[in-house]
Amino acid sequence: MAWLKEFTKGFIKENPVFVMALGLCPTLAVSSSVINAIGMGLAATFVLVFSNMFISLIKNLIPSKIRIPAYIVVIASFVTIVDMVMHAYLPAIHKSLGLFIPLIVVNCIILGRAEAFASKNNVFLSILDGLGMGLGFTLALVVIGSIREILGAGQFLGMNVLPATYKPMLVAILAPGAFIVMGLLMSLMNLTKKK
Amino acid sequence: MSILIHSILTLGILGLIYGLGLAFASKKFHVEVDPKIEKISGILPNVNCGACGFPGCAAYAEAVATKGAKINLCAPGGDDVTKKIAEIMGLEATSTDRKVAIIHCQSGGKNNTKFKYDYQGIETCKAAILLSGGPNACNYGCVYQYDCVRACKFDAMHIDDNGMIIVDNEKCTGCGACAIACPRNLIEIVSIKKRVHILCSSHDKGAIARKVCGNSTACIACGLCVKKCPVEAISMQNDLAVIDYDKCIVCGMCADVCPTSAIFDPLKEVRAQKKATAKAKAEAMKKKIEEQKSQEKKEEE
Amino acid sequence: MNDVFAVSAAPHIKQKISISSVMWQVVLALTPALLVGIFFFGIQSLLLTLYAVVAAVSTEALIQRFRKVPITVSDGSAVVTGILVAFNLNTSSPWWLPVVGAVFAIAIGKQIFGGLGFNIFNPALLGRAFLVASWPTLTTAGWKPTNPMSSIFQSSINGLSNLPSNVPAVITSATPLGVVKALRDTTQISRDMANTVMDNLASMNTLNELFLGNIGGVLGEVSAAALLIGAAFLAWKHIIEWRIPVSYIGTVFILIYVFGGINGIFSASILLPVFHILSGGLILGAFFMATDMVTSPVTKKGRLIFGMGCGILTVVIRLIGGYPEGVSYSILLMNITVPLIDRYTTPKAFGEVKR
Amino acid sequence: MKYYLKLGFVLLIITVIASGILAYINTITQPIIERNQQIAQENARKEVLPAAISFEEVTGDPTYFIGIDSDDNIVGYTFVASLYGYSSNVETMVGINPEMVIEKIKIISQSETPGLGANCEKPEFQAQFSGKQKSDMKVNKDGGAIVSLTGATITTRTITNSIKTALNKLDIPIENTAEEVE
Amino acid sequence: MGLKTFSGGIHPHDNKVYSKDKKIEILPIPQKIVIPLSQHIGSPSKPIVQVGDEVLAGQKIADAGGFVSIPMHSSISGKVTKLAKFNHPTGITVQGIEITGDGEDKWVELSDDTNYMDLPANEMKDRISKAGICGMGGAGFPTHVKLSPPEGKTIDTIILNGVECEPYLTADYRIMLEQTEDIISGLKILMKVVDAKNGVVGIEANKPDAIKIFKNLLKTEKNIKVVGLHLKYPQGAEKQLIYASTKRKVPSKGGLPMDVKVVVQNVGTAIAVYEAVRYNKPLVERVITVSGKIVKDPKNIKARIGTYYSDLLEFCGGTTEEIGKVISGGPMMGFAIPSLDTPMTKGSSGLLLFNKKEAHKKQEDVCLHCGRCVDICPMNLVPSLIAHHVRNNDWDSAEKFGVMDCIKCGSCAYVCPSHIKLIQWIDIGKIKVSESRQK
Amino acid sequence: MEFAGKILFMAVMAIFVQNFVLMRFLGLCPYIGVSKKLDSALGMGMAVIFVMTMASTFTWLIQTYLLVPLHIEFLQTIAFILTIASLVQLVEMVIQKTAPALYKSLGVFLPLITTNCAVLGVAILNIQSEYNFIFAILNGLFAGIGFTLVLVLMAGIRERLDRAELPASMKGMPIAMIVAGCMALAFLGFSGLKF
Ligand SMILES: Cc1cc2nc3c(=O)[nH]c(=O)nc-3n(C[C@H](O)[C@H](O)[C@H](O)COP(=O)(O)O)c2cc1C
Ligand SMILES: Cc1cc2nc3c(=O)[nH]c(=O)nc-3n(C[C@H](O)[C@H](O)[C@H](O)COP(=O)(O)O)c2cc1C
Ligand SMILES: Cc1cc2nc3c(=O)[nH]c(=O)nc-3n(C[C@H](O)[C@H](O)[C@H](O)COP(=O)(O)O)c2cc1C
Ligand SMILES: Cc1cc2nc3c(=O)[nH]c(=O)nc-3n(C[C@H](O)[C@H](O)[C@H](O)CO)c2cc1C
Ligand code: SF4
Ligand code: SF4
Ligand code: SF4
Ligand code: SF4
Ligand code: FES
Repeated sequence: MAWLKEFTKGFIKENPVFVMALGLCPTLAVSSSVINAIGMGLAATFVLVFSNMFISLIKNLIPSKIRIPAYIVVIASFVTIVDMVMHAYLPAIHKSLGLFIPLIVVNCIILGRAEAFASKNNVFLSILDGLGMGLGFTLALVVIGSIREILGAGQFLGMNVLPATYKPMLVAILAPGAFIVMGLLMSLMNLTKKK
Repeated sequence: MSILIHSILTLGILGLIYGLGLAFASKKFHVEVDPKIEKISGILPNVNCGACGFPGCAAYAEAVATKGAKINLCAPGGDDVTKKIAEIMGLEATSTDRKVAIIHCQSGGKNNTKFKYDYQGIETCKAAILLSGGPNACNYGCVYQYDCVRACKFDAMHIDDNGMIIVDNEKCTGCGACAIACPRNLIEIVSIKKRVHILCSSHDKGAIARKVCGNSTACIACGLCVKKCPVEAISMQNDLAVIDYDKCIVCGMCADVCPTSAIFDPLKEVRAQKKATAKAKAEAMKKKIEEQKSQEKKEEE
Repeated sequence: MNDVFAVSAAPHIKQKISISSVMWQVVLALTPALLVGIFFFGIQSLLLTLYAVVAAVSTEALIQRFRKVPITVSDGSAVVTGILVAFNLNTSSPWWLPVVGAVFAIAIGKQIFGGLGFNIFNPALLGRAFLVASWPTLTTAGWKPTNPMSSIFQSSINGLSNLPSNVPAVITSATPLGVVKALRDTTQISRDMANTVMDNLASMNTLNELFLGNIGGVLGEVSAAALLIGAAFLAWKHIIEWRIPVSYIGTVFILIYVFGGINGIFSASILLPVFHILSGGLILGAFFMATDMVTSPVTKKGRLIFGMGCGILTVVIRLIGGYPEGVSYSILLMNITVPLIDRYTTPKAFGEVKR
Repeated sequence: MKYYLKLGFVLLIITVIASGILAYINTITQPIIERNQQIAQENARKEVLPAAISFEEVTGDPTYFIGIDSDDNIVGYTFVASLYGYSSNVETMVGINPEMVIEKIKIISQSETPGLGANCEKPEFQAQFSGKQKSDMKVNKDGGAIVSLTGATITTRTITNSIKTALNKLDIPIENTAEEVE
Repeated sequence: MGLKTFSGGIHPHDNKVYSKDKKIEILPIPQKIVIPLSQHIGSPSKPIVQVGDEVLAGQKIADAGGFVSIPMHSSISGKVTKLAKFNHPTGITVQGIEITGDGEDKWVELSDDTNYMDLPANEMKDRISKAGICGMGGAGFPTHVKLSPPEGKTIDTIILNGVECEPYLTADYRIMLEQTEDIISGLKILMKVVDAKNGVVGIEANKPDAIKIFKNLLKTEKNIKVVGLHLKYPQGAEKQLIYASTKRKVPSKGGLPMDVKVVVQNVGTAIAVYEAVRYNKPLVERVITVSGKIVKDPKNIKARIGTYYSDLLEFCGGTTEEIGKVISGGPMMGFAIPSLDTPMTKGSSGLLLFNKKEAHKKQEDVCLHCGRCVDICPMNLVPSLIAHHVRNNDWDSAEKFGVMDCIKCGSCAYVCPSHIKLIQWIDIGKIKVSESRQK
Repeated sequence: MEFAGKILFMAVMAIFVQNFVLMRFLGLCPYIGVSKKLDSALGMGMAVIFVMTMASTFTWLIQTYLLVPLHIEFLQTIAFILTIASLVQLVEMVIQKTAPALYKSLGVFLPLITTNCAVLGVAILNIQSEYNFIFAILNGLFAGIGFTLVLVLMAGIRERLDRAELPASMKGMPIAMIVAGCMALAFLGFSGLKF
């Protein structure tokens, strides 16, 4: 069941955010609410899956000297597609994710997977890897997003989940909160790993 | 339609310009680099994420190749990359003839050893030996501030209930960090196969050595072991017996004769048993022979 | 081991000083301010302080227990942090505010870094910054007036009969610095009028009240006099050293004198800097918080730079920043630079020749 | 050299394919995006000036739209007021009737602090502007009629001031109408 | 009085009351003594006697082991009974010569040159060198070496160190009161040997009577000054003393007093110099303070070099409480030793006894970065950082931050609220750095 | 005078108030990755300042004179990232050849910058904010300075943290995040700065 492993490793064991600490910028920037987190996560997953697939398809055609620029073009194309499609059909989320959609291009996770995995494995595994990693990324975003949204706004997916007497802890959705929540989660990860 | 053409042209030309420009530049500004660095660079994911703590993959590759950086730092690359780098660097761990640390002192641990004063200083052996030659009565023995334990990065050294230091042969990698840390030079890195050791480092004269040793297991330089060793592996150096591990055949005969048990031989009992049975056999044989002889004599008579 | 002598490295005598003696003396030095706070704001002040202290101490103990390290709450450093968290709060705060602030201060501000001595940021101020960012309305508005009500606002408004009716609303609900901020900010009052109010603020009468403590504000900043008594005690005990407070306050004095006036450079009266120094927790910050040894430079030159940096930032925030009050942020910001300051101000050894 | 040409060529192919695909997708999405934006603006205008069914653009400073009802009457004007707030530019769509009384406002773009300044998007807050005039554009803390958001006076002041400035600048035709009314 | 001083430093309680007003007493000749062969900085002396040899007091029993070394003399008459390792006041064990006395105190012949000041400088230095004099103020550097500046260096000032800033110690104070003239004669000899025009006697403000006596006696001497110094530790440290009295700064990183044309000598050394030049008398006795709260009768004792500390303590009537710690030297820089069976040497200025409570030391806490150690370091170092680097085995950084410049005065450890044993860390650092330098 | 005032405002905004790293979440990977040693941080910072300024210049030109006239703004992402990547590589090669000493201290950081959100981010932000040419360049410069400032401060702090007895699970990444959070909390003091 090697393929299952390739699929699930991104969830916990090699979680791109908590374990490998890659792609931090979008993780922190868009996780102030769960809906943004999901949007970003899925957008990145889309790019990951398709660029992984594509790269593993053409891996043998590309001379090694220019593989990085070539990968970048491939990835950037998919990012642009996501950007345009979201803009057209999901204008609200597109607006709140803003700058960070084009920035998926430079997200280390994507290029990293292309290099480390897709350029060496077959199409099927590469898609699974991309999907797994993308979902792992989404998972991490949603976890952080939930914590921040619940603490910082008393809401989950826009619904009030805490009693009205709860005075939202604003920092959680501000920049400092993002860093601190992230730090604590990473440390938690370390703690569980040791046991 | 014009958009299609425009975009294809623009990007195409941009791509071409950049490609040619870079190609030209790479020729013009070519700089020789260590092939190893190139090779490692090739293996690394080249995402330049900085997770390794170096400023980019190339820098990491260089550090591995030339500065002995650790080979397992690349997070995106994971185990695969580590293994491959290991191959390039020829760092395959050889497990056949492992070396481990042994401590040449068994004065009984912090709780049993004899102290000449009450040490009240910082917890490091380096400092302790500076004060009046160390707090323990023996000027050569372990001072039990555990610099070695702290130096071990592999959790291979433990402190037992008596404050003795035990080396965990399973975990010990023979890295020698502890040996460097010990200011008394009590630790030696020796092949795991050599199992007979002199667990004392005292150059004191016999009487003193024995008196100050917490376990009274000091080497008193009686020289019995030197005489007993069948391969002349033991020599007396400045009132201390020292084993030449190159010569030692791990027979354990020295341990048998040592009057203070300063020589350690984990197989002593096994050997003793073997010896006993052999002796018994020999004796039995002798008896038989003698009986035979006497019988023959009788018969002769 | 009773029959052997003790042997240790020199020196064999030691000044009678320890972490806990230092910390408890700081607690002692903070009590006058607390007493004045109780006098002006009522028993609520004491309660808030107690909540914060209890929260700080128990958080510290719990975390140390969890980390399986020795529990050192008796050294008093958590008590200092707790008191200072409470001192940075408005006396009308709900009970949970000091508690949450103190927990954050100790957990994230201190223990996460390994505990006493290792933290980079001043825990109490980090706690305050956290509270301000989380509940800005609770921490920066709704000042409780002192009891008996101070005459400071009356005196500053006296003689302003032609004041638009809205002006008192701007002024009375705020702390003295809030007033200054409002005067600089609003487009509602004419410049002349703002000047008059400003002059009135920076009059001897007002300064007197600021000094003694009859003004609104956070718990600990209420009386400059009480704080100075504590500070003098600490200075006498050589627990705090002159460099940070002096360079801090000196910088604020000069900068406010130069830039503080409404009509451009050097338009401020000489009393305005004094007004600024006596209000807004500057005394509390300069003597008790910027001097926190753990989070300030060790070198002498470094401490001067640190103090000046705090002064500059305080004035920047007070004059053009988003908050009326800049002490806590300026100290936090300077905390960030401490490692670099220390690194670049390592003194030359005695006799070292310049190269 | 040949080798480099090959490299360049491969890169060229890839970019060409990529840009082709992108251009194609763009032709699909671009109209939708533009339509979306138009609809959004139109909706916003209609929201702040419900009586109007069509709008006529007048460019200027600020650019404004004349709202026209089914009977071709001028029912009011809409314009966008904008100013830098606490941490972002706050843009407000404002609808006024010919008497220069605010019909309704709608915050169309801001990224103020969530939970503080961002609360200006709440309907309760925006509702209070309806029926107010230029002279009312003052925050309660400054003695005006606009009740500021808790803890976000700066944002409130920004919105209020932006509307006021825009009203001041909006001149000729409105003055005319005003005169006509008089 | 216009007191002078340096920057930094501390004010420990001086505790000199125990022995301050005790006149110097002469210890009866001990039964057994040990002359360690390393009482000084430099190579050990080489014994020239054998077990069984009869020796006289003042008779040379060991030759200098090189230029930076000194000869040793027997301090009593008797028989050499052992050549072995013995305890040393610094805690280590070193080779020494044990002499069992015959109780008669027979001396080698001494002379008396009343015109000693007319001797040529060379001859004076020769006598100093033959007398086996090393510094009596602490480090024990051979005095004749200090008096032989290399080509091109000149000395213009001799400073006599009468500061005695260490708490408890009063030996220098007593000799300044009781042997003032000898000290001044010694100073004059020293000045003549190196052709120094100026002489300075530096005395701390807590010894006003000593300052007065010197001022009186030196009224007529234009080129010898008496300098009153602030009561502050470590005022007696060489570099600080030089700075306080001449405003000259000895360069860091291994600079020596002679780089600023100064030689500093202890007042006791001056007496030894005087006696050596005038009487040809070798250095076989010195004054030592035996003190401490628990000493029955604290005293300043003139004793023969090699006398066991246990004999000195007995002479003072023993202790009133159980001994917790024995310190050879002063409390700030002295060595705690594990045994009273230790002979005094030429550098032994004090023997202190602490009870168990005084001996108790607290555990180290973490560094608070309070900067107290930085504030008081007379050498302008950052002790906390040095200690940190040593703890991390980072010798390079330790060196960069100036471990080697530390004079080990102990002030930093004295003031540290976290009880950090800064000196012990610095000690390791010094050793490691000099090891790596040698490599 | 007004121009100077505008520039000053821009500098303060980019460096302190809207700091790229602490407030905008851009360039976090190098911020966390290259802040372990002060020397590296300084080198990296200098390289980033340089590249951000260059990137701002070139991307602005491409946008204004190529993409906009041809109505192909949707190719922004792809064109920018290609430009940046090539630029970085070119600069690297030139420096390596012509100034080996500079390369040793600075050049090694260059590749890391390609995948740094901050660079692409500033390029896109320049366009979004409709800056003119001069302001675009200046914005790149100031944003780079802001990045360098916090990077260097972070490195100082992390060097000091080496001395701390951190809880094991906090070592490395987690504590860096926490410190970043605390720094962001302190930087909130700059928020609302107005001239
Ligand atoms: C993290 C944080 C975010 C803030 N965001 C805003 C904001 O978006 N809009 C605003 O007007 N004020 C904001 N403020 C400023 C304060 O709330 C400020 O005290 C308030 O605007 C002043 O209004 P007041 O007159 O009601 O006290 C913010 C403050 C903090 C600490
Ligand atoms: C290695 C070494 C070399 C020295 N060389 C000289 C010298 O050439 N001339 C001199 O006057 N003093 C010399 N000294 C003596 C020192 O200046 C100083 O007097 C001595 O170390 C005792 O000082 P203290 O008691 O303050 O430690 C030397 C000291 C040492 C350790
Ligand atoms: C911290 C410190 C304190 C010292 N205090 C004294 C002192 O009080 N009296 C003294 O004679 N020497 C003292 N010394 C030794 C002097 O530095 C110097 O070595 C000595 O005066 C040289 O004279 P000598 O060679 O005759 O011993 C001290 C040294 C140090 C490092
Ligand atoms: C003079 C002095 C000032 C202090 N100031 C503070 C402070 O402002 N905030 C705080 O949390 N702790 C303060 N402390 C207590 C202690 O140093 C602080 O808890 C440490 O920063 C925790 O590591 C202070 C202690 C002293 C001695
Ligand atoms: S330090 Fe190295 S050699 Fe010593 S016990 Fe540990 S692993 Fe073995
Ligand atoms: S380092 Fe050496 S002396 Fe220290 S505890 Fe280990 S074996 Fe003993
Ligand atoms: S560092 Fe050295 S010189 Fe400085 S105070 Fe400490 S012991 Fe004295
Ligand atoms: S005196 Fe102690 S606690 Fe203070 S800085 Fe120095 S070493 Fe650290
Ligand atoms: S995700 Fe932003 S720099 Fe890596």
